Amino acid sequence: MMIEVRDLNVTFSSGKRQNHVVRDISFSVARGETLGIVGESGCGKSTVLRCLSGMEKGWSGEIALAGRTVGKSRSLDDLKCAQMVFQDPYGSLHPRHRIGTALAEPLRAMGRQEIWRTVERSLRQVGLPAAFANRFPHELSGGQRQRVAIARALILAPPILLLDEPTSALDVSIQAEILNLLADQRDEMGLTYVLVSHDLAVIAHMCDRVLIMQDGRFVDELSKRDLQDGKTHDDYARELFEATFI
Amino acid sequence: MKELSVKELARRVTHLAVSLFILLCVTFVIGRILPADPVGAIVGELADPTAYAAMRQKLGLDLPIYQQFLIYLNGLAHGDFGTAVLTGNPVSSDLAQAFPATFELATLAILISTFVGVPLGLTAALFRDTFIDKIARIVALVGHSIPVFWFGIVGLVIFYAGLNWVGGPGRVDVFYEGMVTPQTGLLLVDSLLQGETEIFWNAAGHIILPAVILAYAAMAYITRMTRSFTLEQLSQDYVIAARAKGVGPARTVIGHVLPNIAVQLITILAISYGGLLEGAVVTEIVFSWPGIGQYMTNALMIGDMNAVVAATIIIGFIFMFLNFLADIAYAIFDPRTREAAQ
Amino acid sequence: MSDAIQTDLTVRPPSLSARISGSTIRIVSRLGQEPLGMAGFVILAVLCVVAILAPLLAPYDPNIQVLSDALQPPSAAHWAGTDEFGRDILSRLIYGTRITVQTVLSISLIVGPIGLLIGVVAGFFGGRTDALLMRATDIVLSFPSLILALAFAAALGAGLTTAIIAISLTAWPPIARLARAEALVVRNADYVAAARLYGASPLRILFVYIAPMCIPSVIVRLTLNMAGIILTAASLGFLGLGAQPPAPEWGAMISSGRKFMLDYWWVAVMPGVAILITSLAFNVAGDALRDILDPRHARS
Amino acid sequence: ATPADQLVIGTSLAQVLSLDPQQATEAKANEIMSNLYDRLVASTPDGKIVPQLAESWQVDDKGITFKLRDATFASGNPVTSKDVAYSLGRLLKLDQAAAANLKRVGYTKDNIDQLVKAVDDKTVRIDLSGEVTSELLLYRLAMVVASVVDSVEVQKHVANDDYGNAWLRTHSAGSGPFTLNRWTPNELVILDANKDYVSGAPKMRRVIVRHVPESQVERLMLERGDIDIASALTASDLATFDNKKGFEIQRVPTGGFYVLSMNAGNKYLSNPKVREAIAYGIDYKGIEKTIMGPYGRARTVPVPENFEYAIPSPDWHLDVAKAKELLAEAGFKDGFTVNLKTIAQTPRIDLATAIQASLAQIGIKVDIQQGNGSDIIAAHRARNFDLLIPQTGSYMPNVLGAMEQFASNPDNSLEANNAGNFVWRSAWDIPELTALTAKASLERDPKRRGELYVEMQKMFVDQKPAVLPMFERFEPIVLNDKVHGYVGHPNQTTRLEAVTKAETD
Amino acid sequence: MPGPDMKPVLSVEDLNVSFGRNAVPAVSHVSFDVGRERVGIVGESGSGKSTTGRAIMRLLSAGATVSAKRLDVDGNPLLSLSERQMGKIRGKDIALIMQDPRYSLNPVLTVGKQIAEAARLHLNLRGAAATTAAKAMLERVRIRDAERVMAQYPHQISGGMGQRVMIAMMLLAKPKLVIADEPTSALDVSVRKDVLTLLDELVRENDSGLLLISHDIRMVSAFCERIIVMYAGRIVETLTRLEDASHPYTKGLIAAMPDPRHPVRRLAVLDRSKIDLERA
Ligand SMILES: Nc1ncnc2c1ncn2[C@@H]1O[C@H](COP(=O)(O)OP(=O)(O)OP(=O)(O)O)[C@@H](O)[C@H]1O
Ligand SMILES: Nc1ncnc2c1ncn2[C@@H]1O[C@H](COP(=O)(O)OP(=O)(O)OP(=O)(O)O)[C@@H](O)[C@H]1O
Ligand SMILES: [Mg+2]
Ligand SMILES: [Mg+2]
Ligand code: NI
Repeated sequence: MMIEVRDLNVTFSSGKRQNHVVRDISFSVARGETLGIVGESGCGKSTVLRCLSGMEKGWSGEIALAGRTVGKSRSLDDLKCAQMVFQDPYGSLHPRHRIGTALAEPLRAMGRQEIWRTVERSLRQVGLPAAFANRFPHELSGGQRQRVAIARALILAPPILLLDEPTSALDVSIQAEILNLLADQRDEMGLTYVLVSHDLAVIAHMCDRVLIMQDGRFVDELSKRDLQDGKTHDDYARELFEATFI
Repeated sequence: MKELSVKELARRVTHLAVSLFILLCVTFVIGRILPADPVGAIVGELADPTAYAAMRQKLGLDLPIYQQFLIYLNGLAHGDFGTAVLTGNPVSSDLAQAFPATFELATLAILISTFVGVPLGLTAALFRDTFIDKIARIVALVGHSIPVFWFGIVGLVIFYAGLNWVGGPGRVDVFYEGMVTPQTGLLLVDSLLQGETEIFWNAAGHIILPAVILAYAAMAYITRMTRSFTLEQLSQDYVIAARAKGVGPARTVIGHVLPNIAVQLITILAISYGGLLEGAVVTEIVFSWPGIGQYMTNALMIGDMNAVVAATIIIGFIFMFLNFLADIAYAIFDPRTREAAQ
Repeated sequence: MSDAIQTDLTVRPPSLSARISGSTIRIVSRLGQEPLGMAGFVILAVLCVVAILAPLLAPYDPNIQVLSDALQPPSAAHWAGTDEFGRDILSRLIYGTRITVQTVLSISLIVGPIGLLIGVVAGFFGGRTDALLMRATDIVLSFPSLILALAFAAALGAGLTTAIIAISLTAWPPIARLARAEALVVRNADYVAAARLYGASPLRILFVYIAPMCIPSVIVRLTLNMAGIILTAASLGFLGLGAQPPAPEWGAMISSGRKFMLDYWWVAVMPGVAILITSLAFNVAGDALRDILDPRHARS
Repeated sequence: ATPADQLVIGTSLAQVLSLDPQQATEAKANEIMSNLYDRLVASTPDGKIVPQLAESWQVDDKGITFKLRDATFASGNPVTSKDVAYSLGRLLKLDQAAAANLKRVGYTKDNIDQLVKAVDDKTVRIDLSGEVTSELLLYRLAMVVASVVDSVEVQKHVANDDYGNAWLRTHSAGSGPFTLNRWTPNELVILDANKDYVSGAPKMRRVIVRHVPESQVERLMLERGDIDIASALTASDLATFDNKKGFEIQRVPTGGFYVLSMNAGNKYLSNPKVREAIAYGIDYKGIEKTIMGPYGRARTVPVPENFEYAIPSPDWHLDVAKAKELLAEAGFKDGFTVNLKTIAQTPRIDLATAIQASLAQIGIKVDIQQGNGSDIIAAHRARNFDLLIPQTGSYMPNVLGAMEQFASNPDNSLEANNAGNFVWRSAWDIPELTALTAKASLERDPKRRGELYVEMQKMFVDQKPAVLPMFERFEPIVLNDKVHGYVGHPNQTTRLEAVTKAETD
Repeated sequence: MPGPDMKPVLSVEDLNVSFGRNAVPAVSHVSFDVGRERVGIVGESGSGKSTTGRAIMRLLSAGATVSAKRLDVDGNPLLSLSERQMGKIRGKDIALIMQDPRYSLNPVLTVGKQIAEAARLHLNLRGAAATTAAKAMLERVRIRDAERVMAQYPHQISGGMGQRVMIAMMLLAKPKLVIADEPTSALDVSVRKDVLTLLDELVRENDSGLLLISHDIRMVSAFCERIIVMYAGRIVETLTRLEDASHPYTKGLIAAMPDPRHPVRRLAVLDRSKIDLERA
């Protein structure tokens, strides 16, 4: 198993009111598998991803990535296991760093050599010309930016990629390009994905298995087959399903 | 998010107290290590060393600084700010006299600059990049770029010496000097309270020019901040929605934008007000205005540290208190933060 | 993708000069659309040139006193008239640009980095650090600034350096607050989260990611503050605590000129006009810079 | 406009720290106090001693016996010899700068009670200390410090053995023509007429002294008629009232000087040649014309020209070549750098700037350090300066009164710490001149004394003074024509009881 | 119910919009009519959909240049109206529903006040009457407990409710034309349908025209009688059924959408160069 999560709980305590956002979640993802998580806004999807990536410190439970149990603060090696792609391509690149710098940063942080060659290669990998290294993010379109973000996540060659609504800020036509790119990379490098989205169509297209989340819990699990057949086991999942395909 | 609960309030009050205490320490230390020499000022230039030493001892300046500080704190705990070298009076009574003069002036000034500056800023934003905007901006900038003392003297030449529209320097004509017994210390208020309308109008004639000049200097900041806040709001969706609903431009600005920037404006006004209270020194000198700025400057000149420390603390307190009020205004006026409190 | 992939181009870290020229070109081209802002920058540039070339431009020695020529009105010989010591006001103004430029530069160089550092550290680390730094900021902010300046002048002896230190001491808190507010926003940005994920150290995040985002608004704010700083320096001059005679500091010139305002208007008006133009230029340039550098304003 | 029965004076009150006559020495305070208190004797503006509280006095070898006239204090208490003795005792026992003038001639807090005696209610006997002649003593008794205070009233307000000082600073207890109604520091002083004044109630119901720190503003107020008398105007503002209809300028001499103090402890300035070079490096005439105006007259001997026995000024004038030559002779051909400290006030700051410019021509680079009053005074007292511009005053119109503080320094050692002595502060060691001065002050024979006076001045000049008088100091004031009977007094003891105001002129 | 009305509510002919001085036009040569029907505009981001909508409202920023042969709402030539007259028409004859209720409602005014303002402006109601009208309208958009909601601030209500409030506010004066610019894209999937149905219902009830702007071609096709497809500021085709799509852009758009019922390994990608070629 590439990812194993057991009894994950997250509680935000803001003031008097405690906010139990993720409740007793357990799941696992096999190597090469793509797991989708859907649910309405605020149900805790991103929080789960943030726990996996290590951005969220306030969780309890057990998380193992690529076979090693990880704690709340991650070592550089832990970080290398999983990288993340964010929703907003406009916010995930530093506006004053050139693309080349943005891609070189992870390599520098990890103390790698041959930085610029790697940068060049990874730009090609996501279908961008090497000359883009000298551009600023604002000189790129949204889709191109998301490519750069994916390149940056992949440049450290992590086995796991966490995708938080990677296409919801993009047009359908661009979305198709990005989804294709993601699928290609997965197949080429044998990556494991966890994809969060509220767009069931995207999830269904990409994922082998879908978890449906409501109020911090998983209420349903659907296989690719189920999705094609429109089969659900839970009322909420049914509702969601119908709303998507009006 | 800022919340306004009792606990939060208590926390803020302690913060205020701690800040004030640190301010006190810093001022005291600065005051005591200054080379300015209050002893020389008291005993006079020709005094001989024994008289000098005796006075030094009398003022307690021969003690180590920490002892002086403890003595000072002890006095403070009993509500005693010490005695001012400058006047021989308790500092507190001096301040009680000087502060209202500044307070009256600064308050009038902030009122004027608010009632001119905010509408000007709103108008400038509404007619962005038009002639009106440019004029508003230059008018405000000129106030910001010309020294107050220059304006003060030119103002006196024109409106006092030339046109005789306003009273001269000082708070009131000499004829009326001492005819109002201070109650609040605010001459405008006291004269009204005592039914001396003649004095009221005379005092109003005296205060209007310095107040307008101070207000003009402060207006630049208020206008430009109002303009920039408004512009920021004007690009918001809710403004477009309001316009789509059929709300006219003026109404949009007054009814929709103004409530949104009110809290930010309050902060700006609080800062400006604090600045006016402390920064009126030069105006006070030009207009012979017996306020706290002049008092403090004179005290500093002769090294009268009791007076300086006390005045600094008062001003620091007001400044912090205004900020504190502005923060509370956030909690009270902004529904988003008010919600968080419940 | 429509762009052809150019294989022969190797990726190299962009050189510093290329970066600087790149952004300069961008700023200048944007400025072209703002004539007023452009005018501001031109005036400031002229100011710098005048400061550098002062000895060549000034018709007289700024400190030579010709007591018999005191208080002459503007004329062909003295374009801006003479002051009470018979010194040529124009020459003094020209040399005064040096002091102004020096004051403004040194204050910016002190206040900018200090304010930026304190603000960014407070905003980024948050918690206790934030509370502590912001408390300190509040205290300094609530300190009557002119008084602090006076106290410093009294302690260190009056002079330009003292005035600069004193003004700097009271001028950083607003910058720090601004930088902090900015840092608070930036630290939650996705690119900072990403940087954490690939293991960038907190210091690196602070200096490479967060600080650069705060610099434009700090610069803008500094430019806008310049007018105020020139005036504060003038006020210190009014109280005799600014530059010492015979330095042709504009504020000191105005404040000694005020003694003759009623009869010899040019003595105070000439430096006044110089201050006015300079601070207008700073303000206008600052506004333009804001529109260019600050995305929140550019959006509208 | 000002009310017809009130006199309004505009001036700067920034230096007024006390209105206790046995404490305050500041000029503006003196002007005020001299109207609140009477003294045994007074001096007229032209320097004669006239009776005030004493109706007559008898001089003998050992001292003076005064006969008091029937007067009452504003409180209603009669003025008695006890009050006189108390006041003089109080002066020396408080031991502030005000006491300096009497201490210098041998009156101390220890011997004052023996030397001043109340013979009966209306008779006071003051014995000579042995260091002063009776004539000079009378001048000292005419000073404000010798004001007679109401001992009964003052003793009511004694706290912590302060001789009522804390109270008297802000109140009045005198028998003068006015009483203190209110003093708000840096705002105004209000004096009310004392209706029961022994020589009749003053003409003005009230005198208001208003603090107007800005000269230009004060000038506007005077032009508009919102003040009747303006003092502390700048030279250029004064000039605008020259021959202006409706106004009159009075140029009141003070007997004092604007002085360039040089620290003889400085390695350059200890050299008399250097001091002489500096004396040749100042453009007295130019400065007089453009900066001092009515405030000063070039004069390099510390005795006003019109005094009896005054010698003409030496030939010091701006002579760059000569000054450079002197510097070269002293071994400082390439010049040197010194600081110049001064209070940031006109005309002294302008004076400093002008001196800086002309000394630069002879190769001396001067750094001006301006400061507020107290730090400059402190630096002066601590000998912590190279050059400094103080100003002096005088209390009696003769050579000794003018020159005393320039010509006496009994012990120049640092340990003596005689910071009250003007010459000591400049570390200028002048034993012969000091002895000569002491001798002159004890000489009773007027002719012989006159010779000594001339000798003193010559010796002063010969020694290339480290306390270089530059300009005789005047206090010019401008009066509205309506004001009559105001005669400015050289020793800041201008009395206002006879001042009247007339609508028509 | 649909069907060609004699008089179109909105009639646009040759609408051109450009920003700045010499920028490429954001909208060029756009012509269409809207009767008392539902018309959708689709297209990718930046294709000029919102600009078209706002140009009709005359709500574009001062920097925009708008020109048209005709821009009539209910026979009123909008472009020749003064700003004052335009103010009377906005909200009364034409309404605009914006994308995100979180930003398009004034955060510091209560919901009730904001709706009542519309009543005051267009129904000439004062005080309590305006409040009553607002409450009635809130009930019509099926908000329970309208009284309570009226006193709440926008941040205190959910996105779906916010959008209903927006609809209530805008439809209060029964405008003849409703422009809805992505009315549901900020909302959760589960409430999208409700909001859309409600909007549809009210528009039918008022017998108004609806111009629905969205990038979701499927959603639009489910709701609208006609679909206008925009690309780079131009109308590339007008459809009544998705299946009729003939333009490569439209077809590309449809193909690019993942459809779980018909899974594909790779999604079809728009070939822009070909479209641009075709356009030229
Ligand atoms: N740092 C935080 N502090 C307090 N509460 C938080 C924090 N981050 C998230 N939450 C709360 O946790 C809940 C789940 O948030 P999360 O971002 O995981 O939702 P989501 O499913 O990703 O929603 P969306 O689809 O809108 O992205 C929300 O109610 C949110 O308000
Ligand atoms: N205020 C403006 N100033 C300059 N250009 C603008 C402005 N508003 C829109 N544009 C430009 O006009 C074009 C059309 O924009 P518009 O917002 O109408 O697109 P849209 O179809 O609504 O896109 P989306 O689906 O992203 O909302 C875009 O290229 C945009 O950059
Ligand atoms: Mg999320
Ligand atoms: Mg849009
Ligand atoms: Ni491309």
